[in-house]
Amino acid sequence: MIEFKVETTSRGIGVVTPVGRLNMVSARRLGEVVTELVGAGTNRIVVDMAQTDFMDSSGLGALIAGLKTTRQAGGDLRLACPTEQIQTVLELTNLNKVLRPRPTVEGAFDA
Amino acid sequence: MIEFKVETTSRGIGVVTPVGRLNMVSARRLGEVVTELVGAGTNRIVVDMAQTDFMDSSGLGALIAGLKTTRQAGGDLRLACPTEQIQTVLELTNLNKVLRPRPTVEGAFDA
Amino acid sequence: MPDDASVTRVSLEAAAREDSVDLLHTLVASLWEGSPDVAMIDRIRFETAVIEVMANIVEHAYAIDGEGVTGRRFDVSLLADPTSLVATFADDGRPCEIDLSTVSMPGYDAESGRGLALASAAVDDLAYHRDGVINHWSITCRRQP
Amino acid sequence: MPDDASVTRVSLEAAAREDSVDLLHTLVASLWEGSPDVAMIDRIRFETAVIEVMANIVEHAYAIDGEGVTGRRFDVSLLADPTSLVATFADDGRPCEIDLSTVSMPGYDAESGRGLALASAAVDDLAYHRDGVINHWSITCRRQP
Ligand SMILES: Nc1ncnc2c1ncn2[C@@H]1O[C@H](COP(=O)(O)OP(=O)(O)O)[C@@H](O)[C@H]1O
Ligand SMILES: Nc1ncnc2c1ncn2[C@@H]1O[C@H](COP(=O)(O)OP(=O)(O)O)[C@@H](O)[C@H]1O
Repeated sequence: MIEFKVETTSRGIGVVTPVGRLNMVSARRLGEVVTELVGAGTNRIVVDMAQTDFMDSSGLGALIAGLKTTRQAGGDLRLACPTEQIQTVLELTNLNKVLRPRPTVEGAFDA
Repeated sequence: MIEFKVETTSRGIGVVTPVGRLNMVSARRLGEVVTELVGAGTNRIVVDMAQTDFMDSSGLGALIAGLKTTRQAGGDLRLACPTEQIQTVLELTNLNKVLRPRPTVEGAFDA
Repeated sequence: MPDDASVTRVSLEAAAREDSVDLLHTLVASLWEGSPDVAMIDRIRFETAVIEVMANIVEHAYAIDGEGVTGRRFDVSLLADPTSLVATFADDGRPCEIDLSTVSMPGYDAESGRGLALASAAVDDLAYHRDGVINHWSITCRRQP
Repeated sequence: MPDDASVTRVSLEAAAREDSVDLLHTLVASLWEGSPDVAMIDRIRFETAVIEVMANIVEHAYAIDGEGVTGRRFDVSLLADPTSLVATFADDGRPCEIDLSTVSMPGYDAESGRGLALASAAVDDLAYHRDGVINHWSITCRRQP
């Protein structure tokens, strides 16, 4: 039910696009993808949520883990383009400040 | 649950592609599409079934009606690229002779 | 809850309308998600019969009601176990006046009348009975070994 | 069959496994097909809570069983009527030892522990009780007028 697309931009930013649902099965794999990118030297990562149909609390957990992994390496993890379900989940869990969603993937590291 | 794509080839053959399910709701619209094409002078029609996920007996009825409409106008209606469900339905209803499926849209009127 | 880990049952109660057919397709999809080992040919046979019976309920059992009448209901339960696929329908529409044992495929140029013949040909058993004011349909498909 | 034309109920009995979560998403989709007028925000609140409870059942109620144990089952029933959305779950797993009234959202850097707090925050009511060897969860979401 999920596929992860991974790209690195010319500015050295990793873009991870989960396509499908981010739940207890797929959240683990998101954690692995982030760890691999950081291990390969990419410590600024955008997670593009435009095609993530649904996210549950384990998806949130994987995003928080990814935030810590990137920050420990001197980088950061940012969310872009959340769907309405994902915005709702961020609000209900009070994580919309720490995982403040950005309107575009391109501009996610501009401020 | 359905969309019909309609094209006319350079050889003057109408190609109708039902995308989705052909059932009691959508079968009527297939009948209308065929009637419109024949009314506009296109009496050779291929129905490309490659993207038709499912067909029930009303879909079959619409194909038979289309076959009659095109033949009355001196043309013919041919099926191409049926999925396994559609092949099964054609066999179970003994219509695989009168609606003999062709392997390609391009070659559907070659023999 | 049944004991067997390899049994999946999904069911549905809803208004009997034309778009109930699409709803039932989605329900069938959830049956396959719960029982992913069912062979493609068995899925095809079962879903074809299930959708024909649903269409019959919407078309015939409610046909006389006309536009103004609402509130007609049906329920359906779909079961997959290691040996068979079973569907049971109930609805409060008009009785079915057709004898399933005499249903046959119409001629090749017929534009309708194939629904129950196709359902019956697709599966191992198709049965109907009326109990009080309720129509009951059941479909059984033995899975390939 | 209930009388009200605008009630849809779908239900499911299956093995409690990780992929039951995907199956339940499909079942929720069939609920919306049967009740297409449910507002997006109510769909989101309800589906979010339903999936969290399902994940809790798979993760906690069966956690102690280990790899070799199979046969754990659950059932769930989802209902949409004009005023509310209701889900009821039953499973034969271990009892839930958490007091829902004290569930709170963990700190922002926690990597887990948000499941039931999120479910509870999403809907109007989340309840649990144990009856004999069966766990019962229920979720109620009042629809926006
Ligand atoms: N539930 C029913 N009640 C009364 N007559 C029916 C019923 N179902 C089918 N019939 C009649 O039996 C014939 C075959 O119907 P069926 O197999 O459902 O095909 P179709 O849906 O194309 O009419 C038709 O003449 C139809 O009117
Ligand atoms: N069904 C349960 N039985 C026992 N403990 C539970 C149960 N559900 C949750 N807990 C405990 O309550 C806390 C919060 O759990 P939960 O909200 O489900 O989040 P998570 O799924 O991320 O652990 C955890 O410490 C968990 O171990």
